[in-house]
Amino acid sequence: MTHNANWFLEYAWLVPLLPALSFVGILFFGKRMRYKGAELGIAAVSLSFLLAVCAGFAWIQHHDDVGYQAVQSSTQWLQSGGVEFGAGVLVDGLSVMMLLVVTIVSLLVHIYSTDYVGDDKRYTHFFAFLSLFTAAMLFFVLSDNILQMIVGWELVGVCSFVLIGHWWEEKPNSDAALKAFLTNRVGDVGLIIGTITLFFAAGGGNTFDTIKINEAIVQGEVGHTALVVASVCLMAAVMSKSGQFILHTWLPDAMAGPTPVSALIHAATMVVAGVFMIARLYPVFFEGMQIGGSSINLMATIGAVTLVFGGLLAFVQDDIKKVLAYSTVSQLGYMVMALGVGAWTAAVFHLFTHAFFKANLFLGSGSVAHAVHSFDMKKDMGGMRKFMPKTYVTFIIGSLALAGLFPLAGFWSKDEILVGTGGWGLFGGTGGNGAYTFHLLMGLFGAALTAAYMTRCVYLTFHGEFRGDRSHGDPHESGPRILVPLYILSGLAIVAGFVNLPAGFQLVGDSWTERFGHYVEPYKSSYFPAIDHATPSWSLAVVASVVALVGAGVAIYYYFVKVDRLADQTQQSLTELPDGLSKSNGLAGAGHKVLVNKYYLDHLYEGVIVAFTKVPLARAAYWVNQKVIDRTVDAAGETAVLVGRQVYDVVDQSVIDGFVDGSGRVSDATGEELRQINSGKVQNYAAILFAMAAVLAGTFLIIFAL
Amino acid sequence: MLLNQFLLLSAVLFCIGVYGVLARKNGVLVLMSIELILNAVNINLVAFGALTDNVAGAVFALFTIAVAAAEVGIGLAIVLLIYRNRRSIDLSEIDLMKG
Amino acid sequence: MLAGIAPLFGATEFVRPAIDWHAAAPELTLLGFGALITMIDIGWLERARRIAAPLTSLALLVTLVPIITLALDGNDRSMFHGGFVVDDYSLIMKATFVLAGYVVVLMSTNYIAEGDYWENEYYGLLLSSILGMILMASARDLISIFVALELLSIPAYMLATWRKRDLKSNEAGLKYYLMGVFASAVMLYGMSLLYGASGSTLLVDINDAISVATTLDAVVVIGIIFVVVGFAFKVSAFPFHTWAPDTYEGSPTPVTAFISVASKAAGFVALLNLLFVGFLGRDDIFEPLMWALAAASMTAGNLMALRQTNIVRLLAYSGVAQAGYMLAPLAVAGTVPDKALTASVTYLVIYAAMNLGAFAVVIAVARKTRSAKISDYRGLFHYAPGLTVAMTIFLFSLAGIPPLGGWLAKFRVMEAVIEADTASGLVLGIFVAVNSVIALYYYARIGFGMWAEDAPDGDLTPVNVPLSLGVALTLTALITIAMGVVPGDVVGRFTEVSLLAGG
Amino acid sequence: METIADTNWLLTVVVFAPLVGALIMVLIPQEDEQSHKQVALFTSLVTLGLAAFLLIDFNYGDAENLQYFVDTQWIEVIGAGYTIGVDGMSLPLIALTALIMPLVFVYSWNHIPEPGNAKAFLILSLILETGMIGTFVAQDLVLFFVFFEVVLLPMFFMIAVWGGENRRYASLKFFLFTLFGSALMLLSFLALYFLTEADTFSMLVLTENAGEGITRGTQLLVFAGMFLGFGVKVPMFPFHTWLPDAHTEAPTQGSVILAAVLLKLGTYGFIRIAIPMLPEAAEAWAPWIGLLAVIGIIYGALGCLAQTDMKRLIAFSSVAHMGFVMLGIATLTDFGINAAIFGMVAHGLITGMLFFIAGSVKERYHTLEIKRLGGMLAQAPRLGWILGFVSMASLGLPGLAGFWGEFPAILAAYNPAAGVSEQTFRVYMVVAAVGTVLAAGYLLWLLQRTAMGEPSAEFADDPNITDVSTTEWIAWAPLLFGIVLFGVAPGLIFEVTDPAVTQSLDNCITTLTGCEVAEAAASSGSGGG
Repeated sequence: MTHNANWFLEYAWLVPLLPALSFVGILFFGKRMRYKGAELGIAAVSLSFLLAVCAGFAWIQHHDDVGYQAVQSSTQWLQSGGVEFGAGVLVDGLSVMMLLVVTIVSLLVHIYSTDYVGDDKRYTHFFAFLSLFTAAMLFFVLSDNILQMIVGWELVGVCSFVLIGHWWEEKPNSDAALKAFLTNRVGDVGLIIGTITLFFAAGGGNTFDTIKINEAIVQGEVGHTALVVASVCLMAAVMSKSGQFILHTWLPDAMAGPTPVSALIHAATMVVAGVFMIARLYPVFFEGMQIGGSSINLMATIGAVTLVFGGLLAFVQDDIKKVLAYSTVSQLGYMVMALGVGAWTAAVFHLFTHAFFKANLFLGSGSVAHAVHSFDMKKDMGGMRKFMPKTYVTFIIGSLALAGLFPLAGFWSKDEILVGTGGWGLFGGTGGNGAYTFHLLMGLFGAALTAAYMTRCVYLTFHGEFRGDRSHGDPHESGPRILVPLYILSGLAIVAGFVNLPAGFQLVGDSWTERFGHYVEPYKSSYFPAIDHATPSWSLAVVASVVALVGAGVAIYYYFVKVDRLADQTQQSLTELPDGLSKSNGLAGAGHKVLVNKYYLDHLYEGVIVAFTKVPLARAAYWVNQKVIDRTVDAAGETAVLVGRQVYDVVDQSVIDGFVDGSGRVSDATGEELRQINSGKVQNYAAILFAMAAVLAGTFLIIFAL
Repeated sequence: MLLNQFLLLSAVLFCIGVYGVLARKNGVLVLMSIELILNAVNINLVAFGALTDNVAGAVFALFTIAVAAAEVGIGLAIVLLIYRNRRSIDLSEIDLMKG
Repeated sequence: MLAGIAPLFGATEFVRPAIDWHAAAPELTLLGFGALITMIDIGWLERARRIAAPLTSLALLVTLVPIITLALDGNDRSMFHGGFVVDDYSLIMKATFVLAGYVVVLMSTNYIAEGDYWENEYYGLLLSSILGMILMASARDLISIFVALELLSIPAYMLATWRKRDLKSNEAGLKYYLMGVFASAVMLYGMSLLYGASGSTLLVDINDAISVATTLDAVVVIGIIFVVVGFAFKVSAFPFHTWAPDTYEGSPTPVTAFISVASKAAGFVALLNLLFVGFLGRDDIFEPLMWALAAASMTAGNLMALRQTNIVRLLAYSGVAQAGYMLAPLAVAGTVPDKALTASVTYLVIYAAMNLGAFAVVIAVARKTRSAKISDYRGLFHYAPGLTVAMTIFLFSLAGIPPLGGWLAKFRVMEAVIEADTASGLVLGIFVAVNSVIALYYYARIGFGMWAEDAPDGDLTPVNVPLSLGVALTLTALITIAMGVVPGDVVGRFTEVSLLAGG
Repeated sequence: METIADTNWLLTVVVFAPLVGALIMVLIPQEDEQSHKQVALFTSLVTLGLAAFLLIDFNYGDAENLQYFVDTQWIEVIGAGYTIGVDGMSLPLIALTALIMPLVFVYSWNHIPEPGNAKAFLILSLILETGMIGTFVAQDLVLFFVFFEVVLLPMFFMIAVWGGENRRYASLKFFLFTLFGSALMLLSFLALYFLTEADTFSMLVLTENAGEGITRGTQLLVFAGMFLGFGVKVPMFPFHTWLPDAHTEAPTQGSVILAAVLLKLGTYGFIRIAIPMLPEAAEAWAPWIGLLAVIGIIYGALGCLAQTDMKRLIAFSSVAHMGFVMLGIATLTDFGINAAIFGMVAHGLITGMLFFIAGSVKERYHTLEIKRLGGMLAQAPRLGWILGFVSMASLGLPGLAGFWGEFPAILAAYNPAAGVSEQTFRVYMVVAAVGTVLAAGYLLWLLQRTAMGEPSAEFADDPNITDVSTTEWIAWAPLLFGIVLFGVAPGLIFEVTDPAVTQSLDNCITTLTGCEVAEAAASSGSGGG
């Protein structure tokens, strides 16, 4: 680095500014440009990426020089009630890491999209919003105060809304967009209230500054009740944004958007905003959820439930993107669980690696879908290995990384999470912030699930015979603008894990271990809680790998051996074994014959694992998901509309308006009655006159004279 | 001489007049009833004037008499007009306008 | 009886009372012109037709001169032991009557000339009625009040019956006449009782006498009530308003305007004189009485107006409600006499302008439609935008919408009743507030019809507005607006009045 | 009071310039529509120019004090003065009014609603402008009242003459409701006049006095009168029913003015008059105002969900949005009231814009029935996107103006003024936050039904359905720009309002704590002018 290192840290706000300018530029001039605006977006994001890389090096240098001291530069934004609200950037390891992740994935997605949505009628518009999203996400991660975070948080939500609804002609797409936005809005209630609570409770009151708030909490100046309220409320926001059980239902629906969007927004970046927020405001949660002292807390439990639930759901999807979506839900569950058990670095590290391999998988699925014009694995795919070998390789790498197999990126980060639970006390793994054994078990189960469903996905997509429509010729491999990003991402999926080799990893020197944690975790800085780090454990790593392999193995056996063989026998491209319990048709009968004649393992698999896991558990989970949780969301909406109707019809139109109109009618009627006085007969008039005079005289006489 | 006698006479006249105004259908009779009321007033005025040894009452009465004459003149003219146009002076039939 | 009177005649040498000619100049001027017109009528008969209206206008304008000189002079004057008083209050009321009369003449000019009516007598009678009114403004004595009342009423009876062959006009006159005479008879009876209780016809003396509770309380109570009833008839307060809609409907419209404005104002002037000079000591009687009349008038008037289909009848009922507003300050006259008087006078002056204006529009529109149905006002905006704007100004001024004059009037009324700081005052204030809203409904409905609906039969021929009527409209509209926008200069200087007790 | 002597005339000119234009137009014959449009636009532009000069010339360092202060006698007999001045609280609203009107006239260039007659329509609009600006500068209760009411008539006719099918009912309802409120308000003003020792209508003096010498019970009553008067105008639940009717029936321009400026008269009254003059009563009423405000938020949103008519939906959304403004006011904190003023401006820009869009939709589709619309993004993409953008702004998206009205109001509710129940307001806070979800619900639902999807068969090939026209662009661009500008740089407004709000509340608090600092208050409270 020849530049003054701090320049890149202090001017980090340029990183979001460039894509923001690109958004404006594309919006107003995009259509008139040669490449319809895409070039502007790519140029801006490339520059941002370069700046982010420079900022990364600058941070390392800065960190080496002065230790973990965040660089904050802010200015006054507004002033109200005598309180000044700042706006600025907070650059530390966490935000620099996010800058890198966002810009690189965004850049690759930009490039990928030039091909993928190349003939879309709203091409320019698509790039404009990609730029805006990138800007908003970068703005979000650089925020030095929560108010600004809210702004970024909502802006990425809007971009998500617009991009999910990119093909708004179809009602399901716009429905999905609405659902995503509204579900997030529900979480935002928590965000707003949590933020406000922190505003008044922390930092001596009246500040949104994250560092000040964190410092105040670390120093124990903030009341516990306020922190409980704040952390629970913010957790609601996290649940909606990061797709945690039970607010996750929007995320699979969000797959209605174009695939690059799914890769960028709904896998790599936006959905981890919740995770990022927990990481950023970790003291709030650490104290509020009492992560340090207990072995069960809301956050860890939500994470654990989500990771298993998401994994189960991924089993029963036919749409390749939905598999990946539920997989994302599951992986986000890992991250939240990690944060919940106090394994901060593990969570952030998993966020880092997941971004690459999940983006890789999504883009890979897009590449396949681009070829067959469908996402349905069962109907329109199968045997794609033959048509798209390059995509196949990248997809396999991504799958292995996701499954957590050594030595790919997922292995390292997932292993750290499992270690971080502190539940592995048996063979030397120690420490952490408590013995979260339940969470460890859930994590292991999730690992097996992950390997299994990815095996299924790979088989259905790439193996067997092609089941799609061949009338337009065979599918063919995608072009370079799709493949190059896939290569880069799969490369990253391989190597990303090496940046944080566990401490005590004997194959390399100590100076190569825990680099990521060293530079990213604000450990021992003034605004970070005192957490305990767990010690890595060889035994756990081995066990986890075995579990994953078993999961994969079972699925491989089922699909690659049994289904494949049956397919050969029946000369059909099968997607699963016919139901062994049913003999009502020929195919089922054949399947049954195969089944009863095979190994004990069959029985184990059929009878125990498949019968127990896949069929009842996954299907039950799916049933709950679709019929209960999803219905709840829909029903909430429908109820609101219904209540609205009722309120409007009954209260507004009948009661209030009725009262108003009624008083009018009463006045009218009274007027009509009073008119009878004027009978037209002059002597009646005279009688009234005299009678009233007499009545008045009489009354007053009684009052005064008597 | 008791004041009360005059006042009572006046009150009785007043009441008769009011009754006439309210009850008679014939326009002319109504006019005459009004004259009765006015005369009740005159009796009052003169009686009070005498009682308090004050000329104003009598003067007032004179004015009343003069004005009453004018009033009745107009009244008769109107009744006559109505008779010409309607061939009737039954007040209870005159209700073209009401409400 | 005679024995009592005779010594008076014998004992005292008749001394001609000192006459302040300047003070009596307005009345004398008007009297002179009235006599002149009558003479010309007698002498020239039909030939006098052409000059009758201009001459009457001239008469009224000339009458303004002494009123102005008296105002400039500024001294309060008093004659006949206080029976005739010239003070700033009486001057502003006289000016109002004369100007109102002038506007009525402007409104009548073409109406009377084009209808087959007697003209010379019409103007003669109009002048004598106005003479009665300006006399009323100065009257501080039961006798002069009575005489003034009859002087202004009797010509009005005849004017109401002016369309001789029209049954409605006959009926209007008859009803007006019978009710008027009956009411004044009742009032006279009350006056006689008051005279009996106090031994004087001078209002100041009456006040002195009745302020002290005596054994004659019952007589005083009945006296006050009967007198008030007589004038409640005149101002058409509920429930003594019954004649008003019928008479308004049947009379020639300019006469209606005259009755509804000038005659009503005269009734108020008499009431003010009586209450503030004669009965002020007995606010325990008249305050509740006025409260009841005010509340009943505004509420009932407004409610009855809601269902009217004839604009003149509607204005009649709105007039009942307006009378209620004007009576409202009198309900606190004992507590805050100055404020109450000012409020009433302000209201009267502004009411005169806006109500006359409204009738001017009615006359103008009737020139085309030959009807006074509210439904005939639909779509007026499309063929007579000027008239529509004028009517809008008048109606919403009547409703009390700023910045039109009516709001100031209502404001002052509210001010007075609230300043009294009594519960009853406050409740009356709320009555005024609520009633303003009810009233708005029917005013706005006309406004809506004029502006927003289509003309019946799509007849869009414009209305021909003669010059004099146009002048009347412009004059009243300008005054109405000016009273609301810059009342400081128009009203403030004149209505901050005190009522001279006389003597 | 020291004054900036040179430019004191400025405010008077700003107020009455539109009226001068209207008078000139009276003289131009009705047939010459083009001249009318030109004169009206020119007049409003002059006013805007003057307002812009005001914005530049305004001494921001002294925003808490009245500037351009004029105090002369007006109606001596009732003690009413022609007292005008502008401080940080009113400046943004004056600017908003001056901005909206030219846009309305631009829009009117080829959108004179049925049954035509540009002359009358434009004259009424100009009178409206005078009334609205006048209300914001008036510093005398009577003057305030008069301007407040001047607005009524033109609006009534705008709805009555140029309105939709049911205009008669709507216009009368609007008129009666507002008049009812203002009649009671007038009673309260009078009561203030007589109950304070000063016997004055001067807002400055009454604000300084801050209800001193009035018993608590009376204060509560007087406040209730104002509450009704201003509350009807806002409109607060349950006095809101005139609003949807008025909006639905009013012509586009009328709706825009109504939403953008007229509703603010009520909330402005609360912060300028009701609260500073009767702080003790305000404190007692605050929980009830807050309650009605949050009911309004939820109720308005539910009402929106039940609507089938686009314009009516937008109208109901006003009830909800003004609920946020009122919630901010009810907290009686500087945060809250700042938020309220911001919310007023933001709502003016956003909802004004929404009504413009509704007008254009009506013009193209001849219906606003949500069911029948659809696919606007396909047929008129710019119009559709603008609708989407403004919907986002309306639902309080951070980064756009709407957010800064909502969020700080919710924030303020966490910690209301001393003496106001914290628990109660925290509940309100949560309810209001839930209201934001509903807001997103109905707006996105509207967006989905009207803009997304395929155009319905009925309109698929309708040549009438064109994209945004030039006049529309000219009329809308400033609003759209304002929505972004204030969303990105909210400080522009907060910094102007903050000093004035803080001072006005300081004065209340001083009075509440019973400090006898009349002298100090007199010198600081009435400074500037």
